[in-house]
Amino acid sequence: MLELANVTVQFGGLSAVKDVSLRMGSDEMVGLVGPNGAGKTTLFNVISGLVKPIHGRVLFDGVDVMHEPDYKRARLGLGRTFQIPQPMHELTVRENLVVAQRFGAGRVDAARIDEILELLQLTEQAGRDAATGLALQELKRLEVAKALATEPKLLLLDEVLAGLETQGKRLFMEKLREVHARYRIGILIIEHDIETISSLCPRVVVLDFGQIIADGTPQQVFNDPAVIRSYTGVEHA
Amino acid sequence: MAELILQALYSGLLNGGVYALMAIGLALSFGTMRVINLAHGELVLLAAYMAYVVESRLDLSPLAAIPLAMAVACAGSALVYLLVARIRKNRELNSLMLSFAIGIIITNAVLLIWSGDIHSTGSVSLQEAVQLGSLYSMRSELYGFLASLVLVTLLWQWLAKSWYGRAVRAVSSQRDAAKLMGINPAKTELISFLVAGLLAGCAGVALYSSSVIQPSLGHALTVKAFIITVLAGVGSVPGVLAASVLLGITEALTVTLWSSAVQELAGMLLFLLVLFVLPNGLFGAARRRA
Amino acid sequence: MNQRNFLFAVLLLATYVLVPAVFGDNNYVMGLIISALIVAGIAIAWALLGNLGGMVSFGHAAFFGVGSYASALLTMKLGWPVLLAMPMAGLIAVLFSAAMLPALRLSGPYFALAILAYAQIFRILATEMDWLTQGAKGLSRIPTLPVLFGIDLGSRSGSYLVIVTLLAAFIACYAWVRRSHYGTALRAMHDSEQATRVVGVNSVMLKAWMLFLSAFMTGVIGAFNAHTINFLEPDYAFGGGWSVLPIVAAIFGGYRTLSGPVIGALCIYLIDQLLFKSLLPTGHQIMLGVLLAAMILFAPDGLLPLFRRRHA
Amino acid sequence: MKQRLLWTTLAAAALSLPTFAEEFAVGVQIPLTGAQARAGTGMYEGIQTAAELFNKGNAKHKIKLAVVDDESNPAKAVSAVEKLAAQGVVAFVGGFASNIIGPASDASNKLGLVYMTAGGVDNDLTRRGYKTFFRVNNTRGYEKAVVTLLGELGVKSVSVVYSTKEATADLAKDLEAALGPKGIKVSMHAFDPAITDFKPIINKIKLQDKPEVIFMSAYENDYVGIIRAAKVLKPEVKAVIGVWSLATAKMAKDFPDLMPNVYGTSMLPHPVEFKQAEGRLFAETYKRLFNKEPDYQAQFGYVKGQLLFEAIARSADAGTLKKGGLADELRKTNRDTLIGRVTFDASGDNPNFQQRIGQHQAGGKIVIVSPKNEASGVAVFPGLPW
Repeated sequence: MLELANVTVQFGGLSAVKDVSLRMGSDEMVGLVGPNGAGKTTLFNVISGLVKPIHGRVLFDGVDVMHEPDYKRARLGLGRTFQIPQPMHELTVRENLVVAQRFGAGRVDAARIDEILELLQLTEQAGRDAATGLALQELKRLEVAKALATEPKLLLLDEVLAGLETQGKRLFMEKLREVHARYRIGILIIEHDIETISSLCPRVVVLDFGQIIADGTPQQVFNDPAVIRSYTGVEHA
Repeated sequence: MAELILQALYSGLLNGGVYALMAIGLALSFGTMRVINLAHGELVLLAAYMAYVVESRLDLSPLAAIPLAMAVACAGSALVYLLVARIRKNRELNSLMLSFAIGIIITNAVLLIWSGDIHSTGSVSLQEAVQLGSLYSMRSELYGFLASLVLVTLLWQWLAKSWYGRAVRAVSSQRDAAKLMGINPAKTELISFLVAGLLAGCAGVALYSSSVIQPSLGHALTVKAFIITVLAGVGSVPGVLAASVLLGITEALTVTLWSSAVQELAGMLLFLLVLFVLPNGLFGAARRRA
Repeated sequence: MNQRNFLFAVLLLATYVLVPAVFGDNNYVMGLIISALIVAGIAIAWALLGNLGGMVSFGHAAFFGVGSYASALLTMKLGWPVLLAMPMAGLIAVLFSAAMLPALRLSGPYFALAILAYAQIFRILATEMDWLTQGAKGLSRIPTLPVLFGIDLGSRSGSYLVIVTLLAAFIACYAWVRRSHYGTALRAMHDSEQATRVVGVNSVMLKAWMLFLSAFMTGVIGAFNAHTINFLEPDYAFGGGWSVLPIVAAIFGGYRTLSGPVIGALCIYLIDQLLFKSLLPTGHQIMLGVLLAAMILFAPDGLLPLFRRRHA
Repeated sequence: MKQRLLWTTLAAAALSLPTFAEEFAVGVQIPLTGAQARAGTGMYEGIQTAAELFNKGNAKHKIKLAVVDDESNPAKAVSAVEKLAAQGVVAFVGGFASNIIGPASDASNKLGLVYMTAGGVDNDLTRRGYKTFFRVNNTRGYEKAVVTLLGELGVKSVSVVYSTKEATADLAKDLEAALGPKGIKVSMHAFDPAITDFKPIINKIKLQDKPEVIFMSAYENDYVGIIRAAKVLKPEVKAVIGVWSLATAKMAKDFPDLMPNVYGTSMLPHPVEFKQAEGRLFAETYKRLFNKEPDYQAQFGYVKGQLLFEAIARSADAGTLKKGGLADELRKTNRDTLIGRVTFDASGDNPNFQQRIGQHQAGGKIVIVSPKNEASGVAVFPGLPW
């Protein structure tokens, strides 16, 4: 359902993403890994329309979305989160979800919002001011909740698990599996921790220096010498 | 026709010099604090009235008023800074409104003290015609332009070389990082406002010496200075001079080639064009404005 | 009926009945109130753009001037009835505001001064296009408001009813937008535009709508003013006062509240004209400057929230 | 200060009154702040002088002035008229610019009260056909004065530099229309009131138009800019002519090296040499009240005040004042004044009005040089400030 074809992004003459092509199906859960600065977030920005590639195409549900602006892509079913949570300021947690649902999904359905709040354990916090009243973990859950409220077909999760302690991380992983199963949506998730990603995703894509260097099951990928080199930094040292 | 255009270019160039004196203070305080001092034009006007006072009361050349004009404009600028720095909430809007209110106060204070009459220098030597080949100007305009060149160069060097200058630049690009480097942003900002005041003082004297002042002029000066700041882009001192000259020349050429009734129109259109097409200004460091 | 609604009903009744009944014979006081309400109308439109759209404008005189010229010309040259020309003038102001769409990308002071530039450009155009606007000479003998259902809307009391009705409609419209999901999304956009866009909000479009709505309101108020003062010239119609006074009023009353701009306009205008003017015949605006500066320093949310806080 | 002076004089006058004098309040709506403050203040001083003189010379009737500043704003002018009407004034005198006089006199007409003015020269004002509206001067009078001067000087070509303000643009366009048929070559240069550097315009005049005369339809700040630019570029013209607020003692004093030989409209020479006793009395009283020489604004203020006050007295004597007879009484006016003969036609205009032209001459003097029969001296022509 998502197809990237030869996507290349340049920032001031430097290629952040080089000729990346990738396909993923509508019910897949794919991990995107790679060292810092490998171009993972940039790729997300290309998919969600925040960054324009100098060439390449992005197809979603078989439709070329290259010329669709960011908000239209959200309406088409591309939900995303940010690495540093970006709650909507001056709004309560519930209002955050209402706006996301009203504009992203084009409808108002309080029951579904309650469901999402419940699922992400934000029911208690629903009335709090989103920007000032939440702890980091709650903010990360709100990121996912907002994206879910737009009723996406594909969820792009940018390091939602980073920074959580083991217990919290396990809990969150369960939630993600539940989301994936209940709403039958594709998930593309950026994550650093190899263990986490291996247990969560049946398929892993590795990005380094803006290029895909491996794509397969966690088993295959993490045994790939190229991946090991890039992760241990032998070549870079 | 060629002679007309040459003279227009020359007039525009000299006018641009005085514009630069007015604009550079605004650009500096905007650069460091991200605050547009909407009372800047009124400070320039206040300085101009100091020149008037010195000339009419003490019977001295307006040039002798430069120290007084600088002192008054500096004090005013520092006051604006100290008040604006007190604002905690919604700083962008409230600092605009506060400095605007100060502008209203200055304008009306000038009206109350000196009434609505027009004033300009009576000095014969300043008004004398100076001829360079086939190009003409008033002596005061030439002085103003030269003073502008010197001051802009000095400021540029100061910002580039001195410790304070580097601090000013550091604060304007990364306030928080500057703090970590041991720079006191408040002090740096105050210094930039003081320097803005000094320049406004010179601009006021130049204004009084080459054109006519009246109490309601301040607001128009602020707007012109802001237009130049936008044209120049944030963070470039020579850019301000270049943008000022560009505006001066655009205005003069509009009069020559079209009509003086639309001179202001040309300036405004230039402003909008640059704003929309080159969001970083003509000479600004790359930085998104939207 | 709860207490709030009851209070509201009393207030409405007093506004519509009591004020004309008490001051109706005094053209001077009614004139002052109408002038204050004209400022209030622009202040509401300004606050709507500022509060919901997050955009501070320094050039609402642009819409005011366009609205007033549009309505004057429609009635004088095309013979339109005044009450039809007024809303049309609002739409024409919207049309002109469309020229400002590129400015929506700009933030803060850049937007504010870009709009100011538009006001200047429109003023110069109105001066230069004398085949249409009679240039600097201006338009005089603009038709007054008509007689409707036996009420002479051109009289002071009649004009009062018209402007009060306009203001009530504006406030109702403002309140509706603010309460709607659009209002919520607009609120969110101020400090987190990107986060709002990626959940599907077309932020530029929403801002554009606020600009249009604000321009429409200001244009209609401009038209109303043209038909009450019966005279226009470019320097007057596009004068800086129409941009400045409403800002002062809105900030004074509290620009994030619904009634703040109206209360602010009434306070500022009436205090200035009745008190400051008699204390300080020349340069009494200095007091306005002092008042505005003091408000921003000591009560940046305006009079209304300050008052509420005291009584909370 | 001025106000206190007025009050002291009024109080002194009141003390010396016979007790049965009837007092009439006259409303003065005039700009004392804002863009037209300078002119408005001068005119107000003239009106005060007229009231002072009227009260001294008239035992039976007293005039009391009630003034409201219109802040150069039409809505506030209307408010002022309504406020004064509520205070019971019998008529209005005042206004300066046409755009403010228009709405203000609309309001006074609605109230059925006489509105007497001297500032607004726009022809549309008298086209309204109000019975209550009276005006002692008009654009036509300025235009006639300039046309007469150019005729007397034998000028064949003129470049008109004018501000895109109402009165200045109006006069410039009327002049263009009047001079064309006389075979005088006219070139027009409009400028935005905000501009300060006139060299590009003057250079166009110097190199392209090459006229005999530069005519300025503008205000003080523009005059200074234009003449300075002309002094720098020195176009080969024979005279520099302006209109209002130019041939004044103040300009001679403030800009001594810009003014020599410059022409401008002026009813009075300077130092004031009044031929009639009335003029001398006016100048003396004005000087006593305000401690300065009267200028032309004061003079217009004086004349419009004087004519109105006299008509009020006549109407009160005839017992028609309360019955709306003031307008009829005012329309009967036919007398010589400091600005020449004044009568009013059906629309309230003064068809006799013609400005005079003064020239700044040696020793800071202003000499009336046109029309010939009113002249107090001979024009220096060609004569330039450089």
